Amino acid sequence: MASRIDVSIQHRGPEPEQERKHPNTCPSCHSHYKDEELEANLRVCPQCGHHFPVRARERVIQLADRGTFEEVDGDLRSADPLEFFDLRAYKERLAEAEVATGLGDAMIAGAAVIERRPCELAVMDFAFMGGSMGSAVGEKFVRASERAAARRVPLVCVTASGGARMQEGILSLMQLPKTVAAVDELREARAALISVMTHPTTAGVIASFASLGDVIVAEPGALLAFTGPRVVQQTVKGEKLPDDFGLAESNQRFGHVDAIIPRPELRPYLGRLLALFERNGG
Amino acid sequence: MASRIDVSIQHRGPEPEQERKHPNTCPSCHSHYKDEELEANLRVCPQCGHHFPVRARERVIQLADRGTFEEVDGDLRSADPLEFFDLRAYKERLAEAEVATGLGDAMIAGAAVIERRPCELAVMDFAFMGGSMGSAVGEKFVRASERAAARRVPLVCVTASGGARMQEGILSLMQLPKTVAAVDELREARAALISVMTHPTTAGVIASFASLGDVIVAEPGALLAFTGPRVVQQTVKGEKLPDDFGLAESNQRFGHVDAIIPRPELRPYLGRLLALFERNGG
Amino acid sequence: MAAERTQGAVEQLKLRERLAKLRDLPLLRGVGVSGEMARLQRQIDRIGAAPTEDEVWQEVELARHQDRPYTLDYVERMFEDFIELHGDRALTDDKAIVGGLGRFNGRTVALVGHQKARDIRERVDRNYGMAHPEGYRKAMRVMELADRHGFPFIALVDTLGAYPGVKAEQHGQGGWLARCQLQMIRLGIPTVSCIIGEGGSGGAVALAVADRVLMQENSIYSVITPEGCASILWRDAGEAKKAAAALKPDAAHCFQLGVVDAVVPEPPGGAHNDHDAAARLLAASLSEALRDVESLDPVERRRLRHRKFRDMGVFLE
Amino acid sequence: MAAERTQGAVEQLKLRERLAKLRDLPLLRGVGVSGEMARLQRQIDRIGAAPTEDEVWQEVELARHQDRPYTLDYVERMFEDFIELHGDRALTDDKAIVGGLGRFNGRTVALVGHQKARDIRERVDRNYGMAHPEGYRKAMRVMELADRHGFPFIALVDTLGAYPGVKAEQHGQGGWLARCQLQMIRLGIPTVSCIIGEGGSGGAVALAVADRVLMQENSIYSVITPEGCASILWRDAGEAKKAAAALKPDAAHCFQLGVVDAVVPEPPGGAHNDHDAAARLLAASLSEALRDVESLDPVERRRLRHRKFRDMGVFLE
Ligand SMILES: [Zn+2]
Ligand SMILES: [Zn+2]
Repeated sequence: MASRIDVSIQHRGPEPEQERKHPNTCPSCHSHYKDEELEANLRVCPQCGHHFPVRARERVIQLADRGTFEEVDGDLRSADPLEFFDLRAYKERLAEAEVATGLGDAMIAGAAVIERRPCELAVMDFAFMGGSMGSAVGEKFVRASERAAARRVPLVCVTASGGARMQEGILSLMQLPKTVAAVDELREARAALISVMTHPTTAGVIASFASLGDVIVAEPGALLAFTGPRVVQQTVKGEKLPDDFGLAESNQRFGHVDAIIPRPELRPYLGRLLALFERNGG
Repeated sequence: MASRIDVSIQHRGPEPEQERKHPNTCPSCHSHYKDEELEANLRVCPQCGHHFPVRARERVIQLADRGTFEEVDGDLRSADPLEFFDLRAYKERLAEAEVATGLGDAMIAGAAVIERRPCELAVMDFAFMGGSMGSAVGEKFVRASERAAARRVPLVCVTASGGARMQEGILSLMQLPKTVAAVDELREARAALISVMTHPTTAGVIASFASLGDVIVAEPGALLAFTGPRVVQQTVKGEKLPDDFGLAESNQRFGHVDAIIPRPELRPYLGRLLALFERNGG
Repeated sequence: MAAERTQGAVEQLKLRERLAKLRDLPLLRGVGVSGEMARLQRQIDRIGAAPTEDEVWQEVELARHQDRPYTLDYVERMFEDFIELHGDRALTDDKAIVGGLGRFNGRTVALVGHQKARDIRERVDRNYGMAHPEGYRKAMRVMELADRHGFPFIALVDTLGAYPGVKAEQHGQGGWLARCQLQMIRLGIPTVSCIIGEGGSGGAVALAVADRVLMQENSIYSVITPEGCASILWRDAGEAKKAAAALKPDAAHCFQLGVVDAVVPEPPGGAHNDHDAAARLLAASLSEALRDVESLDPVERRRLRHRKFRDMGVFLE
Repeated sequence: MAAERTQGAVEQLKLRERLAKLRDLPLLRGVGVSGEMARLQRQIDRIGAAPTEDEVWQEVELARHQDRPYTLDYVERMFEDFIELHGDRALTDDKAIVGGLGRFNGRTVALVGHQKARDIRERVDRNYGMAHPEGYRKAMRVMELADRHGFPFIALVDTLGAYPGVKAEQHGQGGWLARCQLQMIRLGIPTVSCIIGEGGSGGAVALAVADRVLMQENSIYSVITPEGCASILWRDAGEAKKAAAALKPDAAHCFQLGVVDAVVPEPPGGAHNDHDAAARLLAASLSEALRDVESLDPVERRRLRHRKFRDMGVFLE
C-alpha cells in the first residue's frame, strides 16, 4: 500500500514483454510493418485494427488541415526547481529526452484548422518522459486555453500521459489545479474543450484537464485510468481484474467517455464537433 | 409492467396484515398502549423503539415551541378540476377526509419557532388521503417557501406521503415542478430547506421538494422510496429484495440522507440545524 | 349533476376562447398551412362534447403504438450532424435516455429524449425507455453543457415512467428526478419539451420543466398509467379504460388544463402512419416554440418559466 | 555542482526575504505569541543548509504518526455544534471523507476532511482515509451547500491518496478528482485548506484548491509517496529516504516553492504529543487565514485564487 503510485508516471514505456519486440510489430496480431506502411495507415494495424502510439508531430499531421498548424511556445522548457537527482539528474533526463524526441517537452501546442474549422490544438507526446506533466506541459496547456478563450475557438487536446512528472515534486502536482483553473476560464469564455484521450491517459492528466472536456473522445483500446491495472492489482491482490479494466471500452460502459472513435474517423468526427461548437458570430 | 404505479399513491394505509390490528399495537414487538401513553412518548414504542405515525397537528406540538405555531392557508382546499369519479366521487372522498382528520388537506403550514429559532413549518398528514399531493398541498408548500424566502428563515418540512393525488390527474403531477420551482426560489433567497422524511415518503413527494433539502433527515424505519417495495417486487419477480429495501437505513447507506434521527432527538437536532442556518444579520 | 353540466359548459367556453387565441399564436401558424388546424379543431371540439371512454382510450393506444416514431426517429429527420453524447460520468451510460448536440434550423441545439425501441434486443438494451437515475444524470449533463454554451435545449418525452427497479431505487431515483427538474427550471437557455408518446409521471415531467411544453396530438401525459390507477381505485387493472377517461391524459385535455402550451398535429391517423410527415410537423412546432422563447430576455424567460409552473394547479380558497 | 551551490544560495536568500515578510503576515501573528516562531525559524533555516535525508524522513514519519490528530479530532476541538452531513446522494456514504457544518469562531463554517482512524475496525470502515469518487462527491455537495449559503469553507487534507481500487476506477476516480478541483476553484465563498498529515497527490490536491493553503509543520505534501517514487526511479522501494529527500515534501520546502501560503506550527515534538495544543494552533492559523480572505471582494477573491494556481510552476523560456 505504501508503495503505490497515484498521480505519477506508471506507464513509462511499453510493457516488459513488448520491450523486446520491434515497435512496428503489432502486439495484438504480431504482424510487422515498415514504418512508412504504418504511417500511411495512421499507425493503425491494417490486419487487426490495433492502434499504435502516435508521436505528437505526426498526430498534428493526421488531424490538422495541411499547413495550418502554427506552433507556439516551442521554446518553453522545464526547469529543475528541486535540483532533482535520482540515479541520474533530472536535467540530464530532460536533455536526453529532447535529443531523442526533438521536442522541448511532452506537449506541443498552437493554432490549427481542422476540417476548415479554426481551433487551438495541444498534443501530448508519450515518448517524452512518458508524457509526464511538469511545469512546462502545464504552462503550455494553460496558454493554449488562454489563446482559445481569447479567440473564442475550441481547444482540442490530445492526451497521452503517465501522469505528473515526479522529478518536479510538488510543483508537478500543482499542474493539476493549474490546468483545471485554465479549463474554468475557458468555460467562462464559452470556448469548448474537446478532450481526445489516447493510450495511455492516466493519473495526473486524467485527474485534471483531460476529464473536463465538454466532449470526451477516446481511441479504441486506450488505457484511461487514474491508477493503472498493475497497481490496482496490487491493491486487490486475489481479485481478478476485468479483462478490459481501465480501457476506453470499459470507461465508455461506465459512462466516462462520449465516444470511442477509431483513428481514421477521428479527423472528420472532430470537424463535425468543431462545427457544432462554432460560435454563431458571438 | 403496464400496471405499475409510479408517482401516485401506493401506501394508502397500513399493510393488510396490520389492518386487523389496533393502531396502538406495536407492529414490531406487539406491545399495546393507551393513546395517552403513546402520545406522551412521542408515539415511539417504549419497548422496542418502533416509530408510530404522527398526525400533523401532533407533530407540530412535538416540534414547535409551545404556542408559537401560527397556521396560515387553513382555508385552502382542493378543487376537483377533472370532476374525477371512480367508484366514488373525488369530492366525496375529500369531504370524508376532512371530517375524519379535521384537516383541509394533507398538509398544514405556518410560522413556528423551534428551540427558540424562527422558521416556517410545513407538515404532511398521511391520514388525509394517504398524504397525497394535489393542488392544495402544492400551493401550501409553495406559499410556505415564499414566506420563508421573504422572512429569510429556514423552511422545515416534515413529509409523509404516498405521492401525487391521482384524482387531480395531470395537475397533481404538475405539483412536482411547482414545488421544485419553489425550492429554487428559496435557494435564491438563501433560505434553507430542512427536509424531515417520515414514514412513508414516496413517489411524487420524494421526486420533488422532499429530496431537495439542504439537509435531509429521516426517522428510523421510514419507507423512503420513489417506487415502494411491493411494486419493485413485481418488476424484479424472482429476485429477493434486501430486508431493509427502501427504508431510511438503506437510504442512508446509499448516500441519500444526512442523518437518521430518533423522534425524541428530532427537536433538539432541528434546533441546532436552525441555529447553523440562522443568517448573521443578512 | 346540474352543477357539473354547468361547469362543463363553462370549460367549453374557456376552451373556445383559448382556441381563438391559439389561432393567433405563432406556435401553430405552421399548422394552418398544413391543413391540420381543422382536425385539431374537431379534436378540441370533442372535449366540449365530453369524449367517450373509447375515444380517450384510443389516444392511449395510439400513444403506445409500436410503430410510433421514437426520439431517434425524429432526431435523424430533424437534425443535421447529430452527435450523441454518452454517459453520466459516474456509473454508466443509460440507453433509456439519449442526448446530444446537432444542428436544427441551421444552428446548434442540444437534445435529450427517452428512447424506446422496436427490436426485442434493443428494447431490453433501452430498458423500454424507462431510465435509471443515471439516465437523468446524463440528461442533466447535456443540459449543463448546453447552458454553458448557450445552445437552446429540446427534450422529447416518451416513457411509461422512471424505472421501478432495485438499483434504480438504491441509486436514488426520486432524488434524481427532483434534481433533474431543479436543474431544468434553472437553465438560462431557451427550453422546449414535447411529449411524443407516453408522458408517464415523474419520469416524464423530469424532462418537461420547459419554457414551452408541447404535446403531440396522440400522446398522453399522466400522473399514473390508466392500468395503475384502475388497480388502485377500481381494484381491477381491467378497468383501465374507465381510469383513462377519468384521468384525462390526452393532449386536448392537458391543453385545456393549462399543462401544455400547444398541441402538435400528427399526420392523418397518427404519427406511426408517416414518420417523415410527423417529423416535419414536430420540427415546425419546435421551431415556432423556440423562436417564441428565444426572443425573450434570459432573466425574464427564467422568471416566466418559474411563474408558469408556480401557477399550476386548481384549488379553492 | 558550483552552479547548484550558487542556486542554493539564491534560494536561501529568497527564503530569508520571505521569512522577513512572513513575520508581518497576519497569518502567523498567533505564532509569535505561542513561542513557536523560533522553532519555525530554525526549521526554515535548516533548508538553507540543505536538510539531510534523515531530517526529511523524520517529517515523513511524523506526518504518518499513528497518534497524530485526524480531522474529527480537530473538529471536536475547534468547532461548536458540528453536524455531520452524509452521503453523495448517488451511491454511498464514503467514510474516508467527512463533512459538515459547525460553528467556528462564532459563525457557521462548512468543513470537509479526509478521515483516518486508529481502531482497526474503524480504519477499514474509513478505508485508511483513501476515498472513492463518492467521497469527493460528498465533499462537492458540502461545498455547493456552503457556497449557496455563503458559509466559509475549510478543508483538512490527510490522505495517502485517492483509493486505487477496482470500483474507484470504474466509478471515475480521475474525473471526480478533476471535477472536485473545478468546483473548488469556482467557489464564491472564502476557502482555506490545510494539510494536516499526509497530502498524497491527486487525492490531496482535490481538496486543496483554496484561497489559502496551509501546511502543518510536520505534514507532507507530495506528488507521489517516497516509496512509490523510489520503486520507480531507484527501482527499489527501500530507497524511500533518498526519494523523500529528492521530492522535498516537507512543509518548509513546500512553502519555499510557493505551493503553500503558510506553515502552521505544532506543539513541541509534533501534533501527536498534544492534540489540544495542536488544535489551538491550527484554529488560530485557520482563523487568521479566513479573516484575511474574507476581507476580499468575492469576485476579486476568486480572481486571485485563479491567478495563484495559474502561476504555479517553474519553467524556462
Ligand atoms: Zn495487428
Ligand atoms: Zn414495539
